[in-house]
Amino acid sequence: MKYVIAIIRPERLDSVTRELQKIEVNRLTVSPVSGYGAQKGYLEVYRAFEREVNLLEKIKLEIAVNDNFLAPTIEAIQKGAKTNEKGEIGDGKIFVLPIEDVIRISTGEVGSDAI
Amino acid sequence: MKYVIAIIRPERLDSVTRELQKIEVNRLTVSPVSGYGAQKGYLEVYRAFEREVNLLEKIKLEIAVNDNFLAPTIEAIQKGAKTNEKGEIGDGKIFVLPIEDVIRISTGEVGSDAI
Amino acid sequence: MKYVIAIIRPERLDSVTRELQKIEVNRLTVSPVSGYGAQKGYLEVYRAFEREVNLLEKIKLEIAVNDNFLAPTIEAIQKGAKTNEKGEIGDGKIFVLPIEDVIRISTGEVGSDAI
Amino acid sequence: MAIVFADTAWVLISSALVLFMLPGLALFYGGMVRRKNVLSSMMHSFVVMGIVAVLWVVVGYSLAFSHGNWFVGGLDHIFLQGIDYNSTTGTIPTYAFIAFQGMFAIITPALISGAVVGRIKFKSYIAFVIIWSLLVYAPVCHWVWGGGFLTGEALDFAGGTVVHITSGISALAILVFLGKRRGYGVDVIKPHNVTLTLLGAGLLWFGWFGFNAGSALAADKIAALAFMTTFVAPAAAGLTWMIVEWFGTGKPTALGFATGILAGLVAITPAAGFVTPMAAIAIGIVAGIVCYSAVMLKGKLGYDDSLDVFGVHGVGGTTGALLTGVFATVGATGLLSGNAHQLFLQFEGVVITMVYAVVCTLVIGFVLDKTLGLKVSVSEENIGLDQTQHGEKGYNF
Amino acid sequence: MAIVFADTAWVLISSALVLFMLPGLALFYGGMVRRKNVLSSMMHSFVVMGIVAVLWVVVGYSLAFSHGNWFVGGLDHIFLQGIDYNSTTGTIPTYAFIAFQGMFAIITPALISGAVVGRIKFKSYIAFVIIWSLLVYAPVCHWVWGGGFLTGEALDFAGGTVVHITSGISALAILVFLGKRRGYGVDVIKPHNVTLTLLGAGLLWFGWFGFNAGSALAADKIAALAFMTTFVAPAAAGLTWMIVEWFGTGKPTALGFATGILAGLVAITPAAGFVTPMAAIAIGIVAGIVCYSAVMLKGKLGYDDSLDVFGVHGVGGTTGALLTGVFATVGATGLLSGNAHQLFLQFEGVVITMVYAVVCTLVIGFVLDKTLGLKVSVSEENIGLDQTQHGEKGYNF
Amino acid sequence: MAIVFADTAWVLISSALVLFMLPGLALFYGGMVRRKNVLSSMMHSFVVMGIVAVLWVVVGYSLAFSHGNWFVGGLDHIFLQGIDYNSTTGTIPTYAFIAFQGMFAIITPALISGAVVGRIKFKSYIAFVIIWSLLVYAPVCHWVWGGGFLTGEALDFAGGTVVHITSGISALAILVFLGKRRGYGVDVIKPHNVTLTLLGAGLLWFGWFGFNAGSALAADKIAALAFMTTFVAPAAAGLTWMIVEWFGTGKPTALGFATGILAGLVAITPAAGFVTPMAAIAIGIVAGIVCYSAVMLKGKLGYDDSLDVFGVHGVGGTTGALLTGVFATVGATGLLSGNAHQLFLQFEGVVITMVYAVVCTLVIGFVLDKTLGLKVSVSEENIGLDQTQHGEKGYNF
Ligand SMILES: Nc1ncnc2c1ncn2[C@@H]1O[C@H](COP(=O)(O)OP(=O)(O)O)[C@@H](O)[C@H]1O
Ligand SMILES: Nc1ncnc2c1ncn2[C@@H]1O[C@H](COP(=O)(O)OP(=O)(O)O)[C@@H](O)[C@H]1O
Ligand SMILES: Nc1ncnc2c1ncn2[C@@H]1O[C@H](COP(=O)(O)OP(=O)(O)O)[C@@H](O)[C@H]1O
Repeated sequence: MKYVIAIIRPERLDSVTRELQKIEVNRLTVSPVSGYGAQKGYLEVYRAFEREVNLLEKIKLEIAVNDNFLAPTIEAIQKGAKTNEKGEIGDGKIFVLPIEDVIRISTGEVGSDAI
Repeated sequence: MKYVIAIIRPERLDSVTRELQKIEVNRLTVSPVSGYGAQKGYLEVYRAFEREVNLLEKIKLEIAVNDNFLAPTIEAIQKGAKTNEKGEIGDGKIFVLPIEDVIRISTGEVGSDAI
Repeated sequence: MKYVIAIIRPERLDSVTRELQKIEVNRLTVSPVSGYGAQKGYLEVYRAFEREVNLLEKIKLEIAVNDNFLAPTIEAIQKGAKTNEKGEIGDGKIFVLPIEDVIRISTGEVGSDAI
Repeated sequence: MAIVFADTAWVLISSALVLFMLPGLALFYGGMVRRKNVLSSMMHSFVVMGIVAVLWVVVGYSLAFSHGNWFVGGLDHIFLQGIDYNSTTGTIPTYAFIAFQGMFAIITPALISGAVVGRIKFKSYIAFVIIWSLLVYAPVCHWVWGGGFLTGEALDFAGGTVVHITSGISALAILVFLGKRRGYGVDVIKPHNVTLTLLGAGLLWFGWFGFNAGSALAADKIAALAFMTTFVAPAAAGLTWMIVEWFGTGKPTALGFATGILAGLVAITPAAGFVTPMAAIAIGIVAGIVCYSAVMLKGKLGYDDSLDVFGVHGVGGTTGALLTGVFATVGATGLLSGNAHQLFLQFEGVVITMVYAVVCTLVIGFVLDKTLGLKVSVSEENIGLDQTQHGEKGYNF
Repeated sequence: MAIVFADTAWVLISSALVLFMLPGLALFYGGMVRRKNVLSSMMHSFVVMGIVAVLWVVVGYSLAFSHGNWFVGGLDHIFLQGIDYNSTTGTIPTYAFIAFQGMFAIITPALISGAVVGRIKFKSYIAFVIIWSLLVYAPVCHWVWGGGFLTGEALDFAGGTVVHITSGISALAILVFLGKRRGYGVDVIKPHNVTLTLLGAGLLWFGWFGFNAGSALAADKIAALAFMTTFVAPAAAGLTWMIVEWFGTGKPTALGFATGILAGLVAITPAAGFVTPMAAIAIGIVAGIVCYSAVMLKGKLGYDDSLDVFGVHGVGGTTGALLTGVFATVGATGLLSGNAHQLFLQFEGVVITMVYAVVCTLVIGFVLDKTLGLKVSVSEENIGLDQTQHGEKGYNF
Repeated sequence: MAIVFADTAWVLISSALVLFMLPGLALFYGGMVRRKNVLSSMMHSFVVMGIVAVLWVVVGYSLAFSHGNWFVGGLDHIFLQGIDYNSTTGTIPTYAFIAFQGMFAIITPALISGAVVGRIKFKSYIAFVIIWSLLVYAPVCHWVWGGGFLTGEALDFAGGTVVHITSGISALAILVFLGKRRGYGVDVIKPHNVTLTLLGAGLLWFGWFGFNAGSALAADKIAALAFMTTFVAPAAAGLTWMIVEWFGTGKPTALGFATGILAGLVAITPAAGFVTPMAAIAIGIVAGIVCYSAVMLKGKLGYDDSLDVFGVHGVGGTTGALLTGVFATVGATGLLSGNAHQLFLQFEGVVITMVYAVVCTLVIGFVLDKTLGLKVSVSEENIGLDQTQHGEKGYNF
């Protein structure tokens, strides 16, 4: 089982979930984050202070998947998250972490059944 | 050491932390997230647009624990997070990830002492 | 590759990113969280109810790094996050998790190149 | 009769101020609920502006203010028949009077909503508002202000009885059918955004100057007096609440201060044009203590008047109504001026109104519960009313 | 001439109320955009308070209201020459009149901004507001209210034509150059904070009492009438929108109710002092249905009038202007009182204004697009206008 | 004496408008602090409504406005003795006058709070407000408006000296004891919610019409003039600030524009009823430049006047007071009308007030610091004042 963390553009959330639903990955957790990366930021001004900041708004997706679902999940995210065919800086990243166990609270199921 | 991620209902946060305190797990990190899962969502309407969405508000808990604390922690979360005895769809999930290292910033302690 | 999760004080965010930039770690993801820990909380009052709570506002940093960057990254966070030389309770924690894979969405790069 | 332009200007701006209390109430309540119920809670105030405004000109105004019997007005003015822009009431155009009174008819049922947030079906709420407005508000308004049997007996300058007691006690009665929110009493259900609540309190106070001082229906000395009392009573009540809370729990909360202000505003409402500013301060202090105690008591009694409508409006309104009978000195006399009878009249007005409002609300609640159903399902309550009743969320990324 | 103090008080407070609509509009629009564009969107309303206030006293007022020809006023009063604090207009000081009218000049271009959020360059927006105010607003205002060729012909009590039709149709025209936001039509671009939008609607309604009832320019019976119609029409429109939506999609949204209120406010604007309250309810109902349909249609036609400026102000303003010609009974007569000609005059006023505003807006848009450029780059749009145009973010930790 | 109803209506609504500035200020300041201090910051404005309202009727009004000596009023009217609802002041009921003046007494100390956010103990803040109101506000108010030695000398239409200079300079003085927030100068402490700040600016401007135009104490031509200048001066100042910032840093911020509006409002306050609209624009432009520079300078000097109370109110108030002596033409004459002496009188008023306010504030600060302690502990500051002083949080899940 893998824990997939994807950082994407807010405006791509809908298209990513659409792609995921096509492959029947319909469980995930979403949260708003701010990101800092290759994408150029902008001058930020606050009264007497100004500063170059790169903190841009992003969306973080967390999806626990069984191993056989990993590849299609990543593919679906990539497809949905790209701004356009060739991709643009700031489209985001996907991190794959190992999971040791999963428990579904309501039923008490554990392991890959619980995902 | 394990990194426990639990997605629970917002209204169960208090009872989960209560259960955790009983077993003296009193360090954790909380954040608001939105979730998507088995729990049925609702029709969402925005002017000319309407759509079935499943994004429901949830709370994410993150708890780093030493291995001997893992089982009781999971149990406590389960106990606190269940809507009722038999559990209901949407009560949430627990994911267990491996941790390689922990550092406590103020003291510089590392490893299981730092948890 | 490692996934570094750091929980810090909101007011230290700027100095942490400053330290990180010095060592050229300039990709990360930030989100607001609430934390619960050794740091004493305060009595919270709501109409007829009052309760000791420990939920304090914190910032969570997530940084995926290649292995050779791990040590300097941790050091930089520690340096930036400490309230003062000797450190104070509540300065936060750093958790290191293993990453199995990284994918950069725009280019399709994978592994340590994609970080 | 010729109108007085200054009075007209004053009543019109006062009417706008009172309507502005509805967004204020929406914020005050909306900030105190959970995120998942914020729009639902705000809509409870907003939709009433739609419903009751129309209802008022169609039939409500006639039931409350047209010539009728001791109990209720007639149907002479349904659809505002017999009134045109030339009609006058006192020194102002009748339209100004209807609008001003209409604002009161709007805010009263909206106040009740604070007790039922997070679990009432939206369609049942709408039905409740319509029936309650006709069955409770219109008659009680007629009793006290429209020529009914309490007119000229119980003193009620701007609606302590008509507005606050009716809504406060009805909020309690409807709970018989709605019960508690899930988790109430076990978990602390905390306000999701106190800044909204504070802002709401600010809008309410601002609007309340129209509510009370506008009730003079003229830009005269009584208006100035009512303005003054509406200025100092909530100030005193807010401070009192804060001090009591500070001693009680160790912390003076912003929410407590705002609630205290509200309690003071409620309590001064029936007295506003009858008492001196110093009496207003006394009323504010008493209201602060009494309402604080009522709200604390709720914690013990365990019913879920979610946003303390009874504790603030019911108890505060009663406090104010009785104290009006104690402190009245301007244009009427109370106990302290030797007129003990007035206190009795006040007491009578309170009791009759309470009994009537409770009985009606129980009947309405019972009928609606058996027909439309009052309470949403457990799963809808869990997910929140914004998504389940309105198909939307307060906040999106 | 001696002024009437009551009228002066009324027009002054009305002026303040109308200016207060700008923060209301900022909230109404700001809540509906994405987080990354909230300040940009709010600034579209705020900056106009700065720009047009100055522009108005420098030259706008003179172009609109000084003696000129059938098309536009003269330059007699640029820099308010020839006016001092002793000057009067009707029963009020001229300064009060200038301020009141200035507020209308401010809100009109700000309304347009709802169509262009999330993609217009800030500096181009400023240029647009300045040129449009002089080229479109000032002349049309002169036509209808300042002695121009529509004065005394088309009825427009408080600006259905001058304010809402001009802004609504211009919002549509400028889209020719701005196109859609990225992702529009594919992704649902949802409001980031509906509580702001609801509060904005509350401020707008509150302020609109000044807008409409203040347009009587006296605290008289017509003011009371206009107040009354501004009270019931939006109520009826909000309810209508809600009901239609409820049947159509199964859910009554808070956003829909708020939009319905706005549609009702827009539609009653030209009619406010000319029709009875019952006619106002009829106008509200029609506006609710017509504007709802217009907004729904947008979903099908696929242009990105982001916050439905055309659907609400263009369509609602037109509906109101025509229905004024149907329902007018006070101080004028409409179709139902046997004066079919008035409906024709209304129609004429609408068409001429629309054609003029569209042509001018297209020209302004074309010139600005070729010079300053109207639209931000793709990457700026992605990041959001708050950071790229203003160097700040709405929310920080 | 008979009252004028129109004047009464105008002063009452103006009083409500000024009180409404307090929620405005709470939002303006509250949006600029960090999330963890938002309620604390808002409470600084709210609690003053409670404290000073009561204090004002108990003793403040008497000290400021009753017959006394050159320095301070007497105790004739403590507890409003000798005044009842029949008393008149000019053409309005004395109660209306007391309420109106009370609003000024409230907002003045609340303004100071912007300098001390995030680190002052709540109980010390309360003590400070009480003592400062009696020791600084009441006397200075008496000097300028209540018959004291500056009455009839320095021109101060609506409180440039009494309100803004006293608060602005005191904000600076109190910093001697409070020092900087932790991390100030190293980290950029950014506003947590600029939408609140913008909305606050909107409320402030709206309320300021009551503040300035209400200061005419009649619905007359001077009120209309003051309204007009309060309309255009902030517009000009906001634009000026925006342009200067745009050239200076490359970005026109929403926060900058809002701050510019505020600077313009402050600067026009002493001049509002004495200058023409065109002079008001000039004053606005100068205020925009001068206040912007003062705020920028702070960045260099390194003191932590957190929300720029001195930069905006102190500097803006001084600018306005002096320019009143330059531009006055209505009911008084200034430098440009050949009366250089007035400028000297203005200067004198400013200097005396500044010196007096600084000395008193230093003494009060010193005493409080030694007794209650002014500043919270490091750990309390880290956690935030909402939790440590008030036991609550602005936002919950
Ligand atoms: N190494 C990293 N660790 C944590 N977050 C990262 C990392 N790299 C990128 N991110 C996240 O992904 C977002 C997009 O990355 P960015 O470098 O801007 O563009 P690209 O997607 O083209 O690589 C960033 O804003 C940040 O939130
Ligand atoms: N595979 C998963 N990956 C990520 N998050 C998940 C996953 N499954 C569930 N969740 C989270 O847990 C929440 C509850 O899950 P859900 O499937 O609705 O009900 P249940 O708890 O009964 O399984 C979801 O809203 C989502 O946030
Ligand atoms: N074991 C843990 N699991 C998850 N989060 C933790 C854990 N320990 C600490 N934290 C997070 O780190 C923050 C700071 O920790 P705390 O114990 O208060 O002080 P210190 O940093 O001195 O250990 C907490 O508020 C919490 O968010």
